[in-house]
Amino acid sequence: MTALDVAAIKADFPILSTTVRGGQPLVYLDSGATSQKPKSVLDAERDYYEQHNAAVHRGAHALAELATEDFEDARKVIAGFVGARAKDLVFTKNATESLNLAAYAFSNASAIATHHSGAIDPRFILKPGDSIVITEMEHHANLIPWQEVCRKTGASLRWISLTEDGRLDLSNLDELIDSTTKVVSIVHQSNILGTINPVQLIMDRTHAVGAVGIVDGCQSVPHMPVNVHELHADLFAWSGHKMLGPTGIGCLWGTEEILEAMPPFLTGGSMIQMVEMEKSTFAPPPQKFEAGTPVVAQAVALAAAVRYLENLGMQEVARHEHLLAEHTVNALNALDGVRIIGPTTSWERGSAVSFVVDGLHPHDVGQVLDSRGVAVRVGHHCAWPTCRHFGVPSTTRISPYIYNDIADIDAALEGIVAAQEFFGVK
Amino acid sequence: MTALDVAAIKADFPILSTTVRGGQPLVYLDSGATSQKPKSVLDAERDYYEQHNAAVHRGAHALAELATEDFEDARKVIAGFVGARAKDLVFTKNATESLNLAAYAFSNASAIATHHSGAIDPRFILKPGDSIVITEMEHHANLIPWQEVCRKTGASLRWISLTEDGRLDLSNLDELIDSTTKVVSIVHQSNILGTINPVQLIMDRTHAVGAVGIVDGCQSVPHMPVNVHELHADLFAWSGHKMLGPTGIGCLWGTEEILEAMPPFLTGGSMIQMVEMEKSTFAPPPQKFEAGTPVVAQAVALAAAVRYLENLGMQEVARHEHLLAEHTVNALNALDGVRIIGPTTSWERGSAVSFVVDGLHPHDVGQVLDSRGVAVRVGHHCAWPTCRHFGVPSTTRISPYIYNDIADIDAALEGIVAAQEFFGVK
Amino acid sequence: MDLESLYQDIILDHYKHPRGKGLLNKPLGSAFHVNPTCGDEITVQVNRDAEGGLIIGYDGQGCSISQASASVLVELITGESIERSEVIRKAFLELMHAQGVGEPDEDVLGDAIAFAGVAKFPARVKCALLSWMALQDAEIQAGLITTGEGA
Amino acid sequence: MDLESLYQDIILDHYKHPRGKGLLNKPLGSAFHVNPTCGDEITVQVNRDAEGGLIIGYDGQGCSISQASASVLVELITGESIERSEVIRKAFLELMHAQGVGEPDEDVLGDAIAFAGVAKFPARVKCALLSWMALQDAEIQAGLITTGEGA
Ligand SMILES: Cc1ncc(COP(=O)(O)O)c(C=O)c1O
Ligand SMILES: Cc1ncc(COP(=O)(O)O)c(C=O)c1O
Repeated sequence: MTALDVAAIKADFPILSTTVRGGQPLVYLDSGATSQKPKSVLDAERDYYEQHNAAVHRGAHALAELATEDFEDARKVIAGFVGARAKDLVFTKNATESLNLAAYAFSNASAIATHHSGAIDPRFILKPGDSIVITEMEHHANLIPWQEVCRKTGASLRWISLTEDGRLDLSNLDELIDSTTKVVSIVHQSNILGTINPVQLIMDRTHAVGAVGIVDGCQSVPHMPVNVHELHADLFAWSGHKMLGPTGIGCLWGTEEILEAMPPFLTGGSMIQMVEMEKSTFAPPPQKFEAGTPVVAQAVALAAAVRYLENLGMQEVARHEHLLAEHTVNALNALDGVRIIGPTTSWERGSAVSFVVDGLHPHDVGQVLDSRGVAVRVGHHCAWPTCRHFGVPSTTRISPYIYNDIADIDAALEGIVAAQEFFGVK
Repeated sequence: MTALDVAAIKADFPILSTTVRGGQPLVYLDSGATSQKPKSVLDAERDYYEQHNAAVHRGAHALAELATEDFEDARKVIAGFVGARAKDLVFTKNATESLNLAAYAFSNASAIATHHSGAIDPRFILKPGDSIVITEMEHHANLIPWQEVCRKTGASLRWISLTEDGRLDLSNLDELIDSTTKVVSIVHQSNILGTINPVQLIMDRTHAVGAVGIVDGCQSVPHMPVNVHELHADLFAWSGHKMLGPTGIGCLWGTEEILEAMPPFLTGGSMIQMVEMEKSTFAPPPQKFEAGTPVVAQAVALAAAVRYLENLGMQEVARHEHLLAEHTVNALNALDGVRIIGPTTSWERGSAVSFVVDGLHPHDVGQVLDSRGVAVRVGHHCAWPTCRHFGVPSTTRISPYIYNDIADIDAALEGIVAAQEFFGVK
Repeated sequence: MDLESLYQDIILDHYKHPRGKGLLNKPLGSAFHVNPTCGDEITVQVNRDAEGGLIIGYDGQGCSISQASASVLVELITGESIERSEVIRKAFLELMHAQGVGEPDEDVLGDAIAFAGVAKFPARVKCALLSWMALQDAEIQAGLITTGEGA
Repeated sequence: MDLESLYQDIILDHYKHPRGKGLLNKPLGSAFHVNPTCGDEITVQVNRDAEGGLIIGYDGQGCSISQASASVLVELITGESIERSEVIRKAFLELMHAQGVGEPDEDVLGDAIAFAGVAKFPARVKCALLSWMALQDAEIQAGLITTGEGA
């Protein structure tokens, strides 16, 4: 029934044939937190270190040339994956840094503007009375940086609220995003609710008021075909480790225009044009935003991850996940005493599904699943305000990926029933 | 003659038995830029991914426990390497981020203080009239972040100048570091000159005026025994990739007191205590400074690098490098038409030696060496103002490490003579 | 895995029938703690009775381990002297950091020895310690102990 | 490695005997470029003679490749029309990005075909292009071409 040959895929991931908790075969359903890595990704990283490793962009010797070529080829491959040009793709250490980079453009510009007039693009200068708009389903990575920008500039934070079934309440969008709005930053696919948001519509409203539009694509890029141009965003952030790539690499795509206009974030070597003790000028993007020795081996490995996904086909990946989502929501809906937090149908939602079990704490549900070898995530999933909105302290989340099949989901479902029985709430 | 068994060490580094430029055996003398990696480091990283990979700190399942344990054990090992406690060690992506983290403490505190009085430690609040003191031999990573702090706060930058033989001119130290000084940030060992600076003396003066003292240890930690407590610094930054570790990890050690007092830098998941839409509170250090999915596999690999170095013994490493430094400076001093930029004796200097050749541009020297398989760095080494100070646009730099022997240095020396001959300047 | 080694009957019993849950009228000290990974919360309060024995109040929400641990805490600490409560608290901390090795002292820990199995699950140790860390802060606030004592 | 394929005799000759080095009195346009990795600098200036042919001035410091390239540039561009100079500039750019494959057109590039070997060394391509990028900027500044043309 599924769009992917999951058995063949599983065989590419060494960790998926390990056992946990005294011999239980591992059923990994925590890919929303971080994905596992196929052999080809690990090989690419190791080959880089064993054959080409050197400082990139700075050296003129043979290895430095090879390393630089590997690094910039990786940039091309990864940018191409989201329909972008290499020169518009900035490497960071994770999506959190990407989003902070975006947020700091505003607080840095505002601070510089108080001491130096001119030279700073006014779009980035915030002051009391200005507003920043996010949603109530943001990951902390797209919430706290904006709280901090507000603390530093006096701007205020607004947010789009949620409907009962975990979608954005767009009824008052035009009031929320108004002439005071300088930034709108929203999640493409919610990591806790699974909701896929109408990003383009919100970005269009953003541009109608002249604000900068930012999208957090952490949970979309790994799971569906994404073309940055179709989203109408100015900046788009995501992480490598959730899409088969290594830890330690994140991405920020931006339009050429916005990347040119933004002040730098991290400063130091490799992002400069000229340096004197008194002042420096900066290289064009993406180098302007990549200070210091970059995440070279990680970029090479992430490019291998992209190749792995492209080989499967992102349309097929999305179709596979849609089938898993459908099975999961239907099965959870049918379970007594279980309530999905988020959309209860598979329409415009990803395969990550959060739920609560009557009378049971998520930690205890997760523990019972864990005792059966099933790894799920429990907690607020770094979206604490979203939990508050739904009146739950936390949830249990099943988040499958390309290497999971229906049997894996069923193992989790059986675990839920076993937890209800163990704690006598059934 | 040497303190290390270099032949045995070379065998641990797969890349060192490769060839470049059509069959030339590789002689890698660019470790000041980035070091090569032994098998044990690559194995550690791979093992982590194949056996334990999961989200750390957030999950409750078996893999998450193992991954968290690996990550926190790595922190202990790496902290221990510089005589520190795990809880005082922050992981970043590179030393550049570590130094930016330190610099942003000041610009962030200053910005917050303009909108919210109280709650911010006054040591971090900068205003016009305040001064920041660095040296004229800083890497751009410890220069531009402070230029940016000045742009944002109105503070001004001062620097300790250099003597003719590439040491710090401390004659006017007490005037440079005075009652206006809020931060002093200096390099422990210069990456371009090789000079080892009297850090403790400068830090003591720093504390005498009540300023915060920061040390850039990028070129000291890989090459000599370092105990952070002996330096009398408040903050100490270095990178993993220059000490046999992977790309994508940097370190920042701080005293408990200073880390507690500093505002956060990157914000998002995992660095929080409580989050509401309106406001958040933050976790204690080091988590406060580690937003988002951390550099887990990189930490595990860096811990393996530390174990490799500890196995050699850092005293032995330092002795080995001292012997190489002695050989290099003596030989370069003896070469006609060659001038060392930096100390011309091996006293208080590391093994990285910069030089210029009369009538030859460093790029051309480097190219001739490269054609012979010898990899050195040419350019301003991200210390452009230092080059300007010495009236050279750039230098050629030999920077050996544990896997280099005298024969490697001699291969470089022969290349210099060959370059002189090729270009007819001899 | 042996689920029963974690969820011992005593723990499940305390979870389902918490002892002494509820806040005090006029606490000497009160501390609110939260587990930042799951959002579990607890408030622990202290006061002293006429003889100087401790009175404990608490309220909160959380998983079976954190709730049972708070209930056991009340049972163990109520009526005890500061000195004795410190002995118990430290013994519990030690038990939680023992990773399941060694023999806990039932004379000191009473029902709390059931938590020995929890120590083998690092992610749950935080749950078990939540109320005990709050107790320490509440006692510091009440001036009964000083900061850092036995931390 | 074959050092001579990079450092062809023509290049070494231009390096040792640069043609037309020196700045103009009253340039129509002038551009200062720097290679941020090594600090090499060049200033390229343009003017036009009575017949509309280009006059080039330059000064700078740098490696053999960047200096020889500037010298070759002067030789090739001096006296040429804007249109012809654009043809030459684009041919040189193409040569530098060809990674050593293909046959450069000697009729267009003259001595500059000696730089074919440089294209095999990515780190040195920047050196060879330094003066040519500055030329483009100087011409833009002088209003002789518009931004982006042939970039
Ligand atoms: C002295 C010094 N400081 C800072 C840095 C920056 O380190 P990284 O590029 O790893 O951030 C380097 C290395 O390039 C260095 O040598
Ligand atoms: C929607 C979303 N945004 C941001 C993040 C942060 O990503 P990272 O931890 O890789 O920085 C995550 C993942 O944790 C996420 O799911």
